[in-house]
Amino acid sequence: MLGLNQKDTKFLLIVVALTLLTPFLTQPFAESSGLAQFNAGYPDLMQRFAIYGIFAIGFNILFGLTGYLSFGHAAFLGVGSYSAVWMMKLLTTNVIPGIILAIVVSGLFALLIGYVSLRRSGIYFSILTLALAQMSFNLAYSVLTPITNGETGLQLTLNDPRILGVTATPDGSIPATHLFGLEMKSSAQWEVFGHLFTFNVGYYFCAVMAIIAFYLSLRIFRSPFGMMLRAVKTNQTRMSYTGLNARPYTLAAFVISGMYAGLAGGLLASMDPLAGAERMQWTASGEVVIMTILGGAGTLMGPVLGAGFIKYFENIFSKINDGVLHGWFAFLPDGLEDFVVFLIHPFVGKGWHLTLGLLFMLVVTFLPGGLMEGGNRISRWYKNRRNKGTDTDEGTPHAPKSTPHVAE
Amino acid sequence: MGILEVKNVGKRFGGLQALGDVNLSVAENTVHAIIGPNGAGKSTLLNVLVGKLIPDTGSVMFDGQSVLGRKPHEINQMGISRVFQTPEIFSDLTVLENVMIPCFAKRDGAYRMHAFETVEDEVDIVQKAEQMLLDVNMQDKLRMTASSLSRGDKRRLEMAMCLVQEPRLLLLDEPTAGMARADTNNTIDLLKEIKDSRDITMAIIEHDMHVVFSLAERITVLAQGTPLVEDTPENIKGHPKVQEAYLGQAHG
Amino acid sequence: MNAVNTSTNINANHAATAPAYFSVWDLHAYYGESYIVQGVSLNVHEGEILALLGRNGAGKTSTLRAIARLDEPMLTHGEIWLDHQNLHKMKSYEASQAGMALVPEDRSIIPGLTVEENLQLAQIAEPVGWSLDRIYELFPRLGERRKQEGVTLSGGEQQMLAIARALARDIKVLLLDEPYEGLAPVIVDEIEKTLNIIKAQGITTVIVEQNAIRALELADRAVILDTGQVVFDGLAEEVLANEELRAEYLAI
Amino acid sequence: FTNEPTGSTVTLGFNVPQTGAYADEGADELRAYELAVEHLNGGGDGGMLNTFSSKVLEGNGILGKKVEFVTGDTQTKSDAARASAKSMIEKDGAIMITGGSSSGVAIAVQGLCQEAGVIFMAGLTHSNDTTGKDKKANGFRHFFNAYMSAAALAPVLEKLYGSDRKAYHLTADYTWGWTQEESIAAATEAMGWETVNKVRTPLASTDFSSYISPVLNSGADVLVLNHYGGNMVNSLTNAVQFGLREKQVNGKNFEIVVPLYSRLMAKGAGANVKGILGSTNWHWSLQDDASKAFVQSFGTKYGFPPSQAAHTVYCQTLLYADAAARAGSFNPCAIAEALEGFEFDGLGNGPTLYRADDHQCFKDVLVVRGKENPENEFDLLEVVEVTPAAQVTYAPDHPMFAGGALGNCNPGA
Amino acid sequence: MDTFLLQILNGLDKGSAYALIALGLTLIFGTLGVVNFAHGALFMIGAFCAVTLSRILNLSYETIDPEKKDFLGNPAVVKTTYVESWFGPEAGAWIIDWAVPLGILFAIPIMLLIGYVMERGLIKHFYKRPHADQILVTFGLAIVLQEVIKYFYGANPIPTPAPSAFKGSFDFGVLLGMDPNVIIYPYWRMIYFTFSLVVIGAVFSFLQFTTFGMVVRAGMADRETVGLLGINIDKRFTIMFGIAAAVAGLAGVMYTPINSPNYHMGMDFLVLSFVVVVVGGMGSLPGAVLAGFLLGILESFASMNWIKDILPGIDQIIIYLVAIIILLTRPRGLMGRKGVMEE
Ligand SMILES: Nc1ncnc2c1ncn2[C@@H]1O[C@H](COP(=O)(O)OP(=O)(O)OP(=O)(O)O)[C@@H](O)[C@H]1O
Ligand SMILES: Nc1ncnc2c1ncn2[C@@H]1O[C@H](COP(=O)(O)OP(=O)(O)OP(=O)(O)O)[C@@H](O)[C@H]1O
Ligand SMILES: [Mg+2]
Ligand SMILES: [Mg+2]
Repeated sequence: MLGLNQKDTKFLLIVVALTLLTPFLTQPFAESSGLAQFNAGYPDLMQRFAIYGIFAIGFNILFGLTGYLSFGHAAFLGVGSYSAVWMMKLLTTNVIPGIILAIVVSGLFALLIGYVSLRRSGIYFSILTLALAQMSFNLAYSVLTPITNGETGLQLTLNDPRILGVTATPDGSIPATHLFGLEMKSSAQWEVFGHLFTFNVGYYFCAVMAIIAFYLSLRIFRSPFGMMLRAVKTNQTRMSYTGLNARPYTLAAFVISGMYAGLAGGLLASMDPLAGAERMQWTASGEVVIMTILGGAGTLMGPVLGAGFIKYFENIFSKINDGVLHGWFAFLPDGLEDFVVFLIHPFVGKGWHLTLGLLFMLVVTFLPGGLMEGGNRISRWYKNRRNKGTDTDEGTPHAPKSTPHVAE
Repeated sequence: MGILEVKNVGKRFGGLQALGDVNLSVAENTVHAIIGPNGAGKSTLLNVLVGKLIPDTGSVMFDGQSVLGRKPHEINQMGISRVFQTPEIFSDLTVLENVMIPCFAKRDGAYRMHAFETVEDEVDIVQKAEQMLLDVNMQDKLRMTASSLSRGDKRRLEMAMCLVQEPRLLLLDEPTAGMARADTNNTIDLLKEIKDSRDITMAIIEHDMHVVFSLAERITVLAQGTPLVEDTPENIKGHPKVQEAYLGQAHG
Repeated sequence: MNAVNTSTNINANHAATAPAYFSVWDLHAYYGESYIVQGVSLNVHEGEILALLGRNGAGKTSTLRAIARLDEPMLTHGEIWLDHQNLHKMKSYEASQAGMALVPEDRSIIPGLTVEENLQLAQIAEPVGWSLDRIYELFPRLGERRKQEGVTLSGGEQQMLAIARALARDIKVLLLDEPYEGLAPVIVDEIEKTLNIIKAQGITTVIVEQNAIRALELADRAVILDTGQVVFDGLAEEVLANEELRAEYLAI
Repeated sequence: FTNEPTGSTVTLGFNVPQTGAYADEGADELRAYELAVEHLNGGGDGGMLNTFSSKVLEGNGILGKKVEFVTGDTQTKSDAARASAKSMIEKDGAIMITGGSSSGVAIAVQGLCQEAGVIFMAGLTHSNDTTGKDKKANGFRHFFNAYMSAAALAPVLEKLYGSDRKAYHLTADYTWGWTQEESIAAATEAMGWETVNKVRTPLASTDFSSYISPVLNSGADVLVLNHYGGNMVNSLTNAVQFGLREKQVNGKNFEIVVPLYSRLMAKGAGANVKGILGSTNWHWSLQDDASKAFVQSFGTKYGFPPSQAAHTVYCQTLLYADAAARAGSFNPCAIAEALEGFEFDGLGNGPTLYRADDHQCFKDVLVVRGKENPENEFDLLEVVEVTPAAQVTYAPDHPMFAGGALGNCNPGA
Repeated sequence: MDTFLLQILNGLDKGSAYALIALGLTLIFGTLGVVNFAHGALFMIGAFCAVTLSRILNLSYETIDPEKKDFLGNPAVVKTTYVESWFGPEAGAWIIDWAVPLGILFAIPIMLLIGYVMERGLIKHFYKRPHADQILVTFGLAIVLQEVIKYFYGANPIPTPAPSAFKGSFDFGVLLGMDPNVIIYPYWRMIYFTFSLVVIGAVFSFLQFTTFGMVVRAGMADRETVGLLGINIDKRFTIMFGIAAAVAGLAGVMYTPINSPNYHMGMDFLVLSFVVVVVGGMGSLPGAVLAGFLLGILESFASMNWIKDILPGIDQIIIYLVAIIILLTRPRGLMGRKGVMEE
């Protein structure tokens, strides 16, 4: 189906199901329970899962396949956001023109930056992209303020022309972003068994985009083009003596991933019409690198998982304050309660960075292939356990595994 | 007029004249061996031919066109493929993929991208690659990752990658080094068969005289960057200078 | 001794003979999940040369690497004794200090260092062997190129450097992985002479070589491997004499 | 309207920097918020509830509903701050958002609250734009702004340093820095000072030596540092390091001015602040009843005096609660109406007005100076002058604030 | 002319900070092949060693003085430091005043220990892993170190002044026969510059005039072979890491009087120092030092008013701009070696 083989079709269908069911999956705890704090099924975060998932998928096309580690990808996200917001200021708050412009502009920008930085490889390439992106950030923050509105970020105002839309709604506010009239912020809620599920237009719009993005990247991974990109990663010398010019391939991958970033930026602006310069800073570029590695670079699902993981932490763990902790452990005797809260306190709320840092270290140390590897290990373990009963040692080596007298 | 004409090529590395004044003409559809002591400049000469090095002096013509100043991939597209002294393969890819890539390069040129077909859809390319691997006796290793091959297999794989492109000029830098005798013999047979079945010119560097004498129609002996003699295998064998500088007593 | 088919037989033999100067007993080693060395045993007397033969992929390199205590393949079972020291519990640098030297198949010349620095590097850890002067005497070519970066040497020169580097240490056993590969016949002669000099010093040598005839002519004894197991262990002449054996495992 | 509280509780969202350079200010803001919530719910000693001129709050929460709160991390990034605020609104049902410690964040979150239909009570934001060109009907600011700093400082500067001075500005190169520079330059020029140079410094700078070293040779005899946070600490430290304070130029002592001071920053600059003038919104050493009551209850609870950020956000919480109580509703529009033009006293800084035109608060502004001989580790600034509100008030259409429109209040869905 | 001279002075000083951090970074990055995102954190930890020492020296016992009042009006607590009570007020005050220089002695063992623990406990597992994994794990570590410092010391900068003997600045202009105040330069910055030259010199001679440097370079290129030559490369790598950590730490200690240390100062320097190392060329120590000074001086030039008037915002981007130009014109930076981190 859709030019995919059976296994990939199944894979895609699973992804589609997961994406569409996100409002349920992220809301596992009843509203009244203390664990409701861990629910993530509200529109903004779900949108972010999808959007940063797109960003990471795109980044992975470059990094996972070609091995070129760009440290400036956030620049394309930022450019995408600025383009989209400008479209909403000048033309209409319908999100489609904004998103199209975001993809186009960031694609062109990526073409420019890629053309320059792909002249080098390895760390030299990384630093070139970093430098170009940091320049963009610094300029956006100060000198380019007329275009970017500097520190504050570019916002819609009541004075924007919006020639195809309205400058202001009848009740005097800024029109909301919409898809042909369907407002991004409108949601339906469904309460059942104490669980509150929110179905948000914006989220489903992002989700559809994410599925398309995922599908395209699946096709790229399975295509001859994808194979060539992997070849670039392993041996550029052989590549050129085989009659292939690596530059156009890497440049194409760079531009594609830049356009993914632009789409993500455009979507961010469509969900929340603001474009801030921080979106282009090196820390933001570093974030997508980390999402990808954390999830598993070069795998299809990994980057999406990594993106979800980090956004979840940023939004959920940072909100757990001492009050919440006391709420959880109220059942303990007072002294003990205080002690437990005291122990956990440094790791949540304002200490969420600490937990995040520790998790980075743990994941990468013990799961060299990222979260995906964790998943694979679990499924292998599960399969092994199921197989135990039926057929014995299939595929296990017959030889002695280890003997006591060989140390280390 | 040979298909490959090397004229007055010289190359210095710092104080070392790696290639002195090399003149070489390889006739079309022949196997031309280049032998010589270690460090004579044989690999350097190949590096010049494939665009890895730019010579200080001289010219290199392939089929009437100059190769100097062209990028390696352009030279390959002209019809020159090379097997390296230490195997250059795509070590993270499978054996089959390793062979498919040159097929694509041959069919589609330097940068036609197929982003929206699947690899499996390219039936003819898959078939061609599989056939090639069958020819080099690696049909049972199609799905292995190239990095886990033994060294001999890596060499065979690299040769398959070059052969599948059906180059007009095949440059082989010690193709059988480290190969077991049985495989060396297979390789000789394979190269012979290819030579007989299609139009191909080969330049081969080899220290294994058994291989050289079974394949070569002409031999150039290179020593200290300059051709010592160029002649038929029979004459070379008996040439006293060659014996002294290269072959040693065993082959005397 | 005749061709044997199972490793248990060899173990029995091992128990019967006196512990040799250098002995390897029932080695098992893995690359990740793949089981490559499947119970190899060797016994070499002091000053003897042992030829370790077999097809491509038979596991010769892996066996040498396991003996040299490199991380890959991982040794999971077996004992290695050299002059009453047990190497199997050591790391590679400790094994080297105990007198074990490996000349790897890719020669492993260290990039970024000159020829001389490559040699000096070998003389940092105790025990130090030949002086640089003595080495340059044996390999004048290296003396000429002492300031050149090691990796830019030609293949043959690199092989010499790798052997020279081993001699720069005071070694008891030398493991050579395909030392003749890529060398001009004259040089092969020379290296052969060197190996004889080394032998005269009382250094024990294990040589892996595809050029089986030459290796067998040099060696005292021979071991043939197939798929990670010993299929023959005996005198070198025996192999040369035994047509069947040669045809089956060596194709010569 | 958005997030109308239906149960017995009402949730407020405290959105402060918990990571990044302003984390300590954020932490102090959180302490003040918790104290305010405690007081609103009838706990503690009541703090400024006792001195506040409006008496509708009874210590039983707001409109009888117990006050609960959620917290979030702005990371001092507009993006993250908006995400955090959104999660409070969408996930936790917060009816009001407050906090922040930079103008960029305040403006971004204010815009969000306007669109989402909740009230925003700004925390620490000093840029003119917050209630100038970026003002919003749903947003209110208790903090003073750059214009007011300048208006308060100028007379003191004239008194102490004379009217014949040459000033050299170093300005952080972003919107807040620019408005501050514009305000100070205008105010000092008006009293006769000459502006020798205005130099923009990159926000990311940590070492200002190359900007400071040319100052002495420029003919200027006053250096104005339009920097905040880490920038201010570093540039001031560098300036003192270069020995600027000991120099004589044009026959006068060379002086340094830091228009916006905060005690936490002064602490970071250490002994370098001694004798240096600036302005601040509030200081714990003020001796009016309200300030004393606040310092008392904060100090008793936490063991050290509150910062100006803590004071501001405490007031903001009380003012919001009071407005809801007076309006008798949580509807943002009703609350906005109750706050617009509201005059009150008893929250420190003397009689205060929340102006309807731009939602800016007008109250006394403090001119302070780094103390030469601190008595304890908190005693870093001394109040030189309390500039009355009238002197810092400007017309709503003042050019420095022109450009934006308040719009209509948005009660949301 | 005088402004140029002044900016060169400023640039040398900035450059010495860059060079010193980049030096430590490139020791790890260019020789051990590990992309260490925690290097900035080591610099920060060094600075906090000075802070900690000054806190320790300021440890005091409390007495209640009924005469004085604290901010709540209660009787004030008066603190007297132990140092002062042990060594007498004068000597005690001198010791406290000299906390930063003393911090060097304090920091060396601590930084070596941290380097040791970090390498043995974490980094050694990552020598063979891809650079991306190294980035993730060291970035995680950097965050953790940073947060731990924040937990104990807060987020605000902590003033850590130089000894009062080094307060004030020196007037170079007068020395050169110019008017007073034209070219002044703080004493401490001069000390910092000298100090960095000494450290750079020491590291260079250690690597150049001992075989240690060669072994480490060889070990980075091919660990396996170096092991085959009987050398315990792990031990050398650990030492190397310790040295790099100590260099970073000392740079941090000495930097504290220039800018008050805070918990994120390491991150602020991190990106810049990577740029410096790469512009200098991977694997080249002289390159890193050269690039450090070059970028420092160019940054200072870019902050001059007339240049900013012509090119607004140039000082915001100068370092990146120069980096791009250098990397595009010289493929491996100023002095990079071929093949190092190019894949
Ligand atoms: N990049 C380089 N820099 C310096 N010298 C070089 C470089 N490449 C090759 N050389 C030198 O040039 C000479 C010729 O080398 P080349 O590799 O061509 O020899 P070869 O004939 O292929 O030898 P072999 O049969 O041993 O492979 C050698 O002495 C070698 O050291
Ligand atoms: N790194 C590796 N990972 C997995 N398998 C490996 C690896 N290296 C070698 N092998 C496998 O181990 C087997 C033995 O390889 P080895 O290199 O020891 O053979 P060899 O006898 O030295 O062959 P050759 O003569 O070709 O050098 C081969 O089948 C090879 O595919
Ligand atoms: Mg060669
Ligand atoms: Mg081998």
